Amino acid sequence: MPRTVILGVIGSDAHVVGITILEQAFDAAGFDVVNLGVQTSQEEFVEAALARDAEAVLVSSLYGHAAQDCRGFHERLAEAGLGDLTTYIGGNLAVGQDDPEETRERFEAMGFTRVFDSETEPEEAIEALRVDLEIPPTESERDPVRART
Amino acid sequence: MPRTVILGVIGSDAHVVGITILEQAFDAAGFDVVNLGVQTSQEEFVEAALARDAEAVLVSSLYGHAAQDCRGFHERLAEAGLGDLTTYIGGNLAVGQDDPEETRERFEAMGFTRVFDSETEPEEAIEALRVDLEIPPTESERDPVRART
Amino acid sequence: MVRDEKLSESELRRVADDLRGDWPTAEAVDFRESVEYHEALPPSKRFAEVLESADRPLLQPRAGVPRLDDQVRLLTHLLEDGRADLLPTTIDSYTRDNEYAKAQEGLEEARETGEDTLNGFPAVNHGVDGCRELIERIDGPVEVRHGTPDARLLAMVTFAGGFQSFEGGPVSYNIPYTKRRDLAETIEHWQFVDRLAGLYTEFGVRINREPFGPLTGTLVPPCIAIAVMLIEGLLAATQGVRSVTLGYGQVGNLVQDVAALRALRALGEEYLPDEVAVTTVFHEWMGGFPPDEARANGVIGLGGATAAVAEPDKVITKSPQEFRGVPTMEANAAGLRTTRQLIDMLAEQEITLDGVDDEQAFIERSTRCLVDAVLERGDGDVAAGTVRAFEAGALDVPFAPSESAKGAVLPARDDDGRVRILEFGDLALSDDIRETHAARLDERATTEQRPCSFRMVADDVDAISEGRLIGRPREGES
Amino acid sequence: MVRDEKLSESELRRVADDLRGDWPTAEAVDFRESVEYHEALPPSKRFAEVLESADRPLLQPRAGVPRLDDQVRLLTHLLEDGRADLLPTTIDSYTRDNEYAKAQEGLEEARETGEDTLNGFPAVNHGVDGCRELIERIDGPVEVRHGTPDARLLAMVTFAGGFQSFEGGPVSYNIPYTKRRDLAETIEHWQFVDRLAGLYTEFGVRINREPFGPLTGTLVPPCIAIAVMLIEGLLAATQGVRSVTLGYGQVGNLVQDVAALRALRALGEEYLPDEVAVTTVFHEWMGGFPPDEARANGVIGLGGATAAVAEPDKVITKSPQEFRGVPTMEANAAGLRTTRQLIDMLAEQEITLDGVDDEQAFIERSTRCLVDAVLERGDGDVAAGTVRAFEAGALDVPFAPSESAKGAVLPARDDDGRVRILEFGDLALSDDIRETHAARLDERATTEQRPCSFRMVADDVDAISEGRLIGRPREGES
Ligand code: B12
Ligand code: B12
Repeated sequence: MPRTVILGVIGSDAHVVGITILEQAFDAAGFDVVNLGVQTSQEEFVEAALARDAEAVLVSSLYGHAAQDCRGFHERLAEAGLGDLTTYIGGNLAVGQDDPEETRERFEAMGFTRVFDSETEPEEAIEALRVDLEIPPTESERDPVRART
Repeated sequence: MPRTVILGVIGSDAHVVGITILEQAFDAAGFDVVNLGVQTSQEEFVEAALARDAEAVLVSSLYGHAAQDCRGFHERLAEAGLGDLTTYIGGNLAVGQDDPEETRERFEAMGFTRVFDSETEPEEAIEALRVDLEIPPTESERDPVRART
Repeated sequence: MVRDEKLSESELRRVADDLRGDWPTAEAVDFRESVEYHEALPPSKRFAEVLESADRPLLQPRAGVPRLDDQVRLLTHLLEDGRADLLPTTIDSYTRDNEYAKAQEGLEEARETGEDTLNGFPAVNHGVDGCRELIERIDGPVEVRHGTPDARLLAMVTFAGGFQSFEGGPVSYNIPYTKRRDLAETIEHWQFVDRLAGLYTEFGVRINREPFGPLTGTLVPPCIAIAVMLIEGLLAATQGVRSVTLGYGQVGNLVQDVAALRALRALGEEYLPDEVAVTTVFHEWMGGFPPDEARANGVIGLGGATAAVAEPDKVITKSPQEFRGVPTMEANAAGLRTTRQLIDMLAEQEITLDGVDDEQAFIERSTRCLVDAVLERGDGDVAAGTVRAFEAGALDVPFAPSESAKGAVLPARDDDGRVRILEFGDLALSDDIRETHAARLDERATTEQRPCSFRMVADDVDAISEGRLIGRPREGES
Repeated sequence: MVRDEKLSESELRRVADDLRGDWPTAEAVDFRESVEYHEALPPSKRFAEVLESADRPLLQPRAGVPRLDDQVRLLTHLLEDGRADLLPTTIDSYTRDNEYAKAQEGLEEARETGEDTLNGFPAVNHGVDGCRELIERIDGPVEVRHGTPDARLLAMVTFAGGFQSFEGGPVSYNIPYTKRRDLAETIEHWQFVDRLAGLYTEFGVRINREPFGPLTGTLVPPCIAIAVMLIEGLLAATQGVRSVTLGYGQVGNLVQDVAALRALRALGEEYLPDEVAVTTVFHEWMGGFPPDEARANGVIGLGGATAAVAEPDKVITKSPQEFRGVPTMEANAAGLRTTRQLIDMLAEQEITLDGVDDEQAFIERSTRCLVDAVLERGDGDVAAGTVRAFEAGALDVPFAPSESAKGAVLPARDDDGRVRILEFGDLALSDDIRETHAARLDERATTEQRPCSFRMVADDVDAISEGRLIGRPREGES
């Protein structure tokens, strides 16, 4: 049975190309992907996760306002009884030439299970999700997940 | 009466383009230029300065070995009774991406009156020479000498 | 249905009055006084004049930070160290969403923490005085660059604030930039912006308007981009705009890029009324960049070389830090200088490329198909026709996040690296044109021994960031 | 008078034995054992094979530091982070002068202070074992790059040390690199080097030889560079060399550079015996660089673009730090990646430039004039002819520091930026060719409203470092 994951770009961010590629990759890897598209609010993520009984929420943000857009997101998930959900965030998460390590720590502190930068290959996220959702590996996997994530 | 200056590239350095441009510029500015060419030894500089009763010696070095090539040069000049001569050195004076300030200090400590980097326009050197040899400025001058030299 | 008609002055005034309530700084906007303010600006700050009288491609970066002093410092650096000819002020994303309160929050946070918590300059929040201070402290022409579907208040404030150039348009700042904005409404909003620019123009202040050519920046077929440019140019002209800069984003194939820029200029001059001064702008590669500054410099180098051959009036440069995030001002200036060096080394060389004329003819033919389809659907009215054409997918943009576009078009590169169309959806291209696209892509499929598919498109999307132009299958794949 | 004849083995042995006294490390050189050593090297380290079997332009940087461990670190970095295809080991200037004692002093100082007190790797001082350690620790083919007029001992040590490629030649490493070396003697010295390479070749170790194409790097007219390449290729072939890479340094005019590289390849294949595998190498701009890394990247970008169009077998890259001094390894790797990105983005595009064929024909005609003059003066013997041609100025190199060349030729750019000849001296070019040069330069003089003079040449020498190609008079000058 395919596992359901919610995918979307948060806030007023309209960068759609990344999630288009991710959707296709997760789909090809056998997941049931619900793509909410760009400019998705926190509420929409929570509603979709509830409605579709999702096991993971994948948040994308490219334009630099991720921190402001994600404020209170995990509290909202917890209120909806989704406190245990696996949550990933990826993209260009800060404005400017940030220190990737600091950025990762900041978003982990906000509650995200894993934090990915914009160099992430879809395969890395897929492999991470297999680990986190305890899905047995299939032949289709290619790159091992990076050590640091 | 034109003032005589000796020009040459020291050591085994063969970079000739810079002194070709300098020769032409000094000549146009009214100096009597004795161009010794590339791969000129310390002895040859001293001999030419003596023989031509020069007022300044202009040493060029591009290839990075200037420090080794100039070791003892000012001592040799002093021995020949040319201790008061105005001496300039210019070009790429160290190997690698050096700190220009440090390089300048090093060569000043070796006895050079002025030290020029490879961004030097010929006009800057001409103007400096006018100051050091107390030559009244003519209309032909263009750029004022840089403050730091 | 929205129509391509000139807004009356009373309508303009009514809307302007309505907008005044949206944010406190709007109160300070006074048209007459602003015209006088513009008249007093020195020639070096008159955007349209500087651009239209240039005898070589002018360079302009993108740049915007939240705080005023920082923005002055940034633009001064780009002017002095980058030798930019034209300057930008890039607006933050909240302002683009008309979320002035959020922008205010970000601005205050920026002021407190000293960090750039916004991805641009919130001009509405800075208000007329803030904008004027910026204009006064910068010795060059400055343009507002943004991505705002409803930019009416932004235009009111920034025009009053002394800016003489304004990027965007109802299609180019809707379709690639937002999800749920209604296209007809966006056209109305931009009619206001254009009418306001037109009014300034009538009062002697020629505001330059620049439709955003690159659209989604990702493998946009030239005919689509140019069709949108013509539509927005026509809409602007109707409202009295007399200085229009049509844009195009580099696709990376030298011949196709040169051909597209020539087609853009030729069709722009043909379609737009004679009283409009048409200029062109070339955007260095707008898609995903390599995650490596050295390789990014290679991409910028190709952009500069292309600009040198095509000779647009303006070039929007990228920085080597494009991949990672908003660049430092040093990196931004570096992108300018790398581009300048290439253009100036190539400028005086006569470079004539084989195949440009054919490709240009093909692009022009395709663009005419699209624009004709728009006009037909609007019974001659470009505004109504645009709405209907997008509804029907007769006009469409690849990777469009907007619900106002079908988003059915899929582009892919052919064996020569030119961007062609793989999936047309209902795009209004004639059969013979479609066949040409299909034939070129079949050649590639044969070369690669794999079918044309989304895999190919995805590979093309990543190709430049991975160091090549065409997304060939990697070893072991097919 | 020196003649283009194959050195006998006994003569080779005699000279080799003489040279053994020059520096202690020479003792360890053993030809037979060295052949075995080479035979055991993996295919990835066989320079000629890697180069000749490549299906795209291979990239190679310049790099040399005094200490062995540092050199390994440097080359490893260029391989891994720069993705260099071929590696260099650049030799220091004292070694080039056969001043092994001074090089030793520098090496020891480097070891003590940790600073790079030499501008290259003193291979003779490191000896056979040192060289072999280097070859073993580097996973790629490595070439000796230097500038040594008398490179006999260097060749003995480095060939025995496992290097399979050796840059230079009697003209190209004399005329631009030194003042007082006698050309006839230098030819004899290089006959030794080539014969040694030829002997290795006969024993199955195909040593690649690469005449240095850029000469003085400063506005060298293509016909002069190519004539020297053909001469050195012929001399090497006589001694049994079977892998020759002919070089050319970018002048910055795209059409002229592409034409020159094509002429180089065509004439190389025509003039050199069939049994010689001819490849070509393109050097990114060898003259003065801009004192700014961003603008330097523009120069490198144009180099990469030119290489992509001309498709030489190999490209020698520059770094953005070229102006200031020997680059850091990071900057060196950056130059490689910028070049790679440009080449790979352009590689699959069909780019055909107008005017290349005409320029190529002109270059070929001019080159034939020069080579014919050489052969005539030598009564068919290229060695004797070269000496006489240089003596007479029938062959000459601009900005040559060497007393063996007249140095009477002065180049300048024409209105299109192509390098032409302003002063011919006694250069053996026919009248009609001279007239073409003169006519092109007259056009420029007219454009600039100033006479052709050394001022023009000096302006051209500075032009690229100042951000342009042609040294147009600055405001207020003429
Ligand atoms: C194309 C593009 C645009 C297009 C977008 C079209 C569209 N609707 O999609 C246009 C031109 C419209 C645009 C607009 C803007 N952009 Co933009 N854009 C880009 C650009 C050049 C490429 C993005 C892209 O498509 N990459 C290709 C895809 C495949 O990669 P990706 O998006 O990175 O996604 C991959 C990974 O990041 C990762 N990933 C992403 N999300 C997630 C989530 C999870 C859970 C995981 C595991 C992985 C993951 O996997 C993806 C697939 O491989 C980037 C810079 C770059 N990367 O080169 C700038 C960039 C993202 N944009 C930027 C900005 C600021 C903007 C604007 C605000 C305009 C401006 N100020 O200049 C507006 C924003 C408008 C809005 N409301 O969103 C900045 C962000 C700055 C920052 N964070 O510091 C960037 C980095 C450029 C820059 N250097 O300034 N942009
Ligand atoms: C052309 C060139 C060559 C040509 C020279 C041809 C010739 N015979 O002249 C060739 C290819 C042969 C060559 C060889 C070598 N070169 Co070379 N070369 C250059 C290059 C690219 C340009 C030099 C030039 O002609 N500039 C144009 C002229 C007009 O400017 P200029 O020489 O700088 O001179 C001006 C100023 O410096 C100043 N100036 C100079 N001297 C003086 C003196 C005084 C008193 C004053 C006031 C001013 C002044 O005024 C001059 C006129 O404006 C430079 C890098 C660069 N600058 O871009 C490297 C460079 C100088 N070369 C270098 C090296 C190392 C070499 C070699 C050792 C080879 C190698 N390892 O790669 C050999 C040396 C051979 C030898 N024995 O000398 C290095 C020096 C490294 C360092 N210092 O750290 C440089 C910096 C390249 C680099 N980044 O590695 N080179």
